[in-house]
Amino acid sequence: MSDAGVEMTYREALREAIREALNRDPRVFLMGEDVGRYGGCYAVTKGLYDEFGPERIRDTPLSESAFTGAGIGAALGGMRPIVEIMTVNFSLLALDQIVNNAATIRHMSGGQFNVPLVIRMATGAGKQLAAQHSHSLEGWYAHVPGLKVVAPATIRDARGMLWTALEDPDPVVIFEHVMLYNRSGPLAADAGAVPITGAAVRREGTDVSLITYGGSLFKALEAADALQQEGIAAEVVDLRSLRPLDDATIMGSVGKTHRAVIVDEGWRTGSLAAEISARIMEQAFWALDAPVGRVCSAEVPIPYPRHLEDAALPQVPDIVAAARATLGR
Amino acid sequence: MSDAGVEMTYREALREAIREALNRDPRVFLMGEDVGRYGGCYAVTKGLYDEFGPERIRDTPLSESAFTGAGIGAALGGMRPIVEIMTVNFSLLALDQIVNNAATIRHMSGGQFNVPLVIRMATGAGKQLAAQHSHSLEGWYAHVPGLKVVAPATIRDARGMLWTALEDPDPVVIFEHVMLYNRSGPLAADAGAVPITGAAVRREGTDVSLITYGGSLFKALEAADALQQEGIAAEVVDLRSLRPLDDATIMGSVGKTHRAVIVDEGWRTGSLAAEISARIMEQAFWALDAPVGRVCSAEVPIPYPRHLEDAALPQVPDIVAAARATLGR
Amino acid sequence: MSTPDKLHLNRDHALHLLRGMLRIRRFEERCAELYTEEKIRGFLHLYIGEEAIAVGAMQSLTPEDAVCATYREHGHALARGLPMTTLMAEMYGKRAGCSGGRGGSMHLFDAASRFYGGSAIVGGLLPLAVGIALADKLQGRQRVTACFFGEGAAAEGAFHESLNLAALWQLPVLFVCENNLYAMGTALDRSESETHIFRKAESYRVPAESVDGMDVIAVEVAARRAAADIRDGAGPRFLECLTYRFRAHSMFDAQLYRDKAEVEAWKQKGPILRFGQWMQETGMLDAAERDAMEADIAAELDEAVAFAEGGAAEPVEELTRDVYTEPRS
Amino acid sequence: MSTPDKLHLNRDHALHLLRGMLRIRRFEERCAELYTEEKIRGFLHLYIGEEAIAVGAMQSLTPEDAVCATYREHGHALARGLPMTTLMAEMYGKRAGCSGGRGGSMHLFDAASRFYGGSAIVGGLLPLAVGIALADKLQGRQRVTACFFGEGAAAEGAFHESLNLAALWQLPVLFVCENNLYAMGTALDRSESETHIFRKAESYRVPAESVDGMDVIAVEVAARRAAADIRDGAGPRFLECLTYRFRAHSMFDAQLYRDKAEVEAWKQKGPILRFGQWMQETGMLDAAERDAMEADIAAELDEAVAFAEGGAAEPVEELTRDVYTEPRS
Ligand SMILES: Cc1ncc(C[n+]2csc(CCOP(=O)(O)OP(=O)(O)O)c2C)c(N)n1
Ligand SMILES: Cc1ncc(C[n+]2csc(CCOP(=O)(O)OP(=O)(O)O)c2C)c(N)n1
Ligand SMILES: [Mg+2]
Ligand SMILES: [Mg+2]
Repeated sequence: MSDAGVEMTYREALREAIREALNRDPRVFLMGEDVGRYGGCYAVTKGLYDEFGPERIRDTPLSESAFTGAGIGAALGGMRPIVEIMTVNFSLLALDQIVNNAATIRHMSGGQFNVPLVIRMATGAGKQLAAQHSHSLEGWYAHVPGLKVVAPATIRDARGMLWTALEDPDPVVIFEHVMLYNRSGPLAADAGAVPITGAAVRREGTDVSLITYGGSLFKALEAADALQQEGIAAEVVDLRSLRPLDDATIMGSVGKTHRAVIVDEGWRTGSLAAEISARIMEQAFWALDAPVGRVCSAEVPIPYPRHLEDAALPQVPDIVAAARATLGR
Repeated sequence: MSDAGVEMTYREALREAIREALNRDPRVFLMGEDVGRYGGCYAVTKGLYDEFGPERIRDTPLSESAFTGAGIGAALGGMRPIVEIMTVNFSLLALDQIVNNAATIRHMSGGQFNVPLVIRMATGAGKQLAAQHSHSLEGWYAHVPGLKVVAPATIRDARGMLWTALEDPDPVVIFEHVMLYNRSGPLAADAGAVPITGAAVRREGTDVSLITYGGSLFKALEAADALQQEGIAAEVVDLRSLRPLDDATIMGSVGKTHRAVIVDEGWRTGSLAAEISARIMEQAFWALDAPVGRVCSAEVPIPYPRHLEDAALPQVPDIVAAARATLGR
Repeated sequence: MSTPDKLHLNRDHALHLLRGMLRIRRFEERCAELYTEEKIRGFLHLYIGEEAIAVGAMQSLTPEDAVCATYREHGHALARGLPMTTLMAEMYGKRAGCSGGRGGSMHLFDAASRFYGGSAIVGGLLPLAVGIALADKLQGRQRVTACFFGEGAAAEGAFHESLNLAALWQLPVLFVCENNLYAMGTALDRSESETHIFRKAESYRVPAESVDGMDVIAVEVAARRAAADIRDGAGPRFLECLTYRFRAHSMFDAQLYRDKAEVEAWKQKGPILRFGQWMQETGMLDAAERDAMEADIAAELDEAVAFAEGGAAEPVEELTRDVYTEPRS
Repeated sequence: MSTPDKLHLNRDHALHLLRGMLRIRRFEERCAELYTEEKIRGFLHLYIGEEAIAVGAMQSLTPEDAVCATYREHGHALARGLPMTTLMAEMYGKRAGCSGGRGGSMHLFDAASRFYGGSAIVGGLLPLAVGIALADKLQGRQRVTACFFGEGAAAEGAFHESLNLAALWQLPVLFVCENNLYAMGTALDRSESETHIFRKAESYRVPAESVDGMDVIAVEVAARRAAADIRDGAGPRFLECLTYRFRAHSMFDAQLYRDKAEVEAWKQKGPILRFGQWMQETGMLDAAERDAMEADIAAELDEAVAFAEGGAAEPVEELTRDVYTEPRS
């Protein structure tokens, strides 16, 4: 989190990662809606079209199912495609391809074929885009055997995970929270590849573990600051990988703090937070001094007005309150 | 479970329910692939085409997205459509319509429109149909605010829930486990409508709660029999409604037994079982004498051969073992 | 311009059309300003340049007909008769908005005028339109459902499935494709192998025609003819209206994908410019009358803005209202 | 029958074609028996009646080309050159099966012959075929990807999106629609407003033709011509092959949707019957030779069944193998 080096945004870090991959491996290409001439709906790919041309920065028609499936096919055919789906809400149109093909072909073929595909998509709320553009369904992807799922939260992870994902022989889905694109921070000049399977402890603490990922990481860190003021030392765990989950790091933290709160922007019922709570139940029950808490989104399609959107999402005071509650305060 | 009355299969109970609805309300019609002339891929609708004709038992082309969306539109237009999707795996093709339209329109319109739509689909494994026909994704639907989700396990519920679902002003998704269609049992002549929001205790017990739904109910009951032999009195809770979850019944049972095992045919990570475990954590932690266990499917696309399919799914011995484990045996 | 019909055009009707287009233009211009002032947030897609389509097509509909549109639907809402006041309040996310403030710019709904708004999933409302029309047909109502969408939507699977269903079942749908040559930054010939969208419609045996979408009369004439056929039970009809958006796709867009000269050339063909000039040339409208019309509209707009400014916000306590149908408080 | 070409047909090739079709026919018949004996389970879709298409079309492919098919793909696998032994072992779910026993009848894969099998999601492999072809094109390989699917698939959104992508990007895909007039129990004119599927292809500007799918030579000729064009870089081609399945859709199906006379009439046009007769009439094949061919095939089949019977099952411990790429044990 405190690498010295050049300052860049999360968006730029992603762009650098894509640029590097394109330069490094001729099999890599990027495809999706408006990734080329338009520069990407969140401007991640801006400039790459001019640099790499229409074959490698490939604009697609509005056909999420076909171009995602084409990415699977291209991966089978020896390429290393990066498919960009504008937001996770639209990815439902491609979910059949991802679940029924990308995630199963290796198994169904008895290991003969593998699908080295990377799918990137934006997720999350915070921009007042309302009920069809704001959801956090990454937990669904984390449910599917055959997929790997990551959610880089830091500049370093945004820069370093793509290459690792592209080197992976199996399909990897990368979730980029919309509120992170403009965040900036320093990136060490020699910052290299980042593994895509492990969680990271972003802040050490002894009293309660705040377990989170993606856009909620910074809220959790803020909450930890606030808790510090009250003399509560919160540890913050950034999952980074949503599938597989890094049980060792999670249980390591809970084993130390004996209390945990999970922060997850998905709707509460059936959230990824539930899975983590269930795992702590199974693996660390006897170490718990209090029930594990969850701070999730309210069960409502995200409403348009700022104040209602804010109210629907996990916020710092909610995290602070949930952490306090585990300490009986 | 022990109603006296006429003996019928789960399939017949569903058919009776559909027939009754069609007779009762002229706004009701059924549409889906091969529901008509063919008689339904699982023969649920056999004979109804001859009885009600092509307008009300409406065969559709292979277009899950459009005919599900058309169901939403017809509901908005004043009809009471029942949409049949052959299996939950194919429903991924319609998921955009269900999540982005059916579940949101009421909210997005500020309550002006509601979507009185019922969607039925088969779910689950056990017929050696392999990796694209065997999954249990009902937990995903249970994640979505705006939907109601039910999983009738008994003949009585299969017969009685459809009418309640059709009377509901909001979209209701009904999951029918493929291994239930041939089960038969008695149905009381006066068996009426069944509510779609509450769980049911199917067997009383004091030592451990087995919480389950759908196709796994009968495995849990069998496990309870086996446990009885060992002097362990298991209570079996049939969730019936997956959204909303009936916390009162769940916590009531756990409050009594102090131990719980959740049986769910979904893949373990991110399963509905995780949600139930997390809720017990939150609402009944201090009542627990042991960590809540989960018996779920192995994290593999369901393989074709019988022995591997069996091994992938929750089985009675697994449930017995998990229940024993909560008792330290 | 389509003179033959225009000769029979009476002055009142011409004034009505001009006013309809002007109201939209001014409304959109004001929205752009309000966006800059941060009164309106989220995505904002302006209809400037395309007014002739909504205004022309809407002339063919009766109050009992239904309308489905996209995220670029302010114009359709106004032309359909939604008051500017509640529309503007919706832009502000206020309780008095036409969607109770929940939807914002992309999700306008109005039960009274059967306006099903407002979908931000490209192509997502086509299946719904089919279903609404099916409901009308099944209930023996002589109604039309008009469904507006961009040419970008024609690449989506939902387009294909919906056209086929509507044609197969001979449903009363008027499909109106607003072909403005771009889907965000993707030019039509980069997204479709067949760039004549109406030919696609013909491949489903849906009678289709291509119309000058900059000519309000041409659109009205074509729409009236199509709607009459539909009402006669002749099945669906399809209009491709050739048009152009004068502004960015949404509020932020560097427009690198098209050049200024192209935009300028299209502006010269602007629907308001041409129709206004023609009315002046033919003596239907003098400068003073035009000024009066503008003043009227400006007053209406001021009133709308005042209404929106003065409107109450939804209380945060009501966050989860209208997720399910419940007795309203 | 397409005499002009047949005159140039040498005897060896004719024998090759006949043998190819007979091998499929006998294989399928044996599968049906084995299903009754419960050696094969799950869904089993036989290709009986349609053999001319796979055999004829496959003549146009080289070993470097790729093949995508459906759940009714035993014939394609055999015609592509997969050995009967490993195919039959796959039907049995044995380790030595072409998909390691994981896939069964609906999921046949073979890396050596670029056979991408085996999808049970109708229309689901069209996007993959597009992607495989894209990979070939990007890598400058002169290869064809042949994609087989039923006419029922033409209604799915994936068909539409895939045809457009292939045409837009001028990809080397040979689309082969096996129009057997029914999708399960749904007759073509109940599922498509335009029943000439090749006309649909034309609407994407994909050159398309309709071929007698009961005439192996006609299919071969058309496929060779199409494949040659594709290899020349002329973009995708589309063949609609008119055919009929002589048996039930899958193993269980009362076939209420069609009458026996229709089935009988088509049987008289059977591809093996006609081609065999023609060969006898032209003196290419006498009864003794035909008997010898049958005996050969029977022996090959016996060997395949013995191979499958004798094959080892996957150990249960390997249940989750090949979900992700790992060093094989
Ligand atoms: C399914 C889906 N994919 C992508 C988007 C992002 N998106 C919003 S508008 C748009 C362009 C649509 O173009 P068109 O249909 O021509 O309508 P226009 O904006 O030109 O009126 C895109 C790609 C979306 N909203 N939904
Ligand atoms: C997406 C999807 N929907 C439904 C099914 C169930 N289903 C299996 S085969 C079939 C009929 C397909 O017909 P067609 O494409 O004509 O191929 P055929 O079986 O005639 O060879 C259906 C509806 C499926 N497998 N996948
Ligand atoms: Mg457009
Ligand atoms: Mg067919």
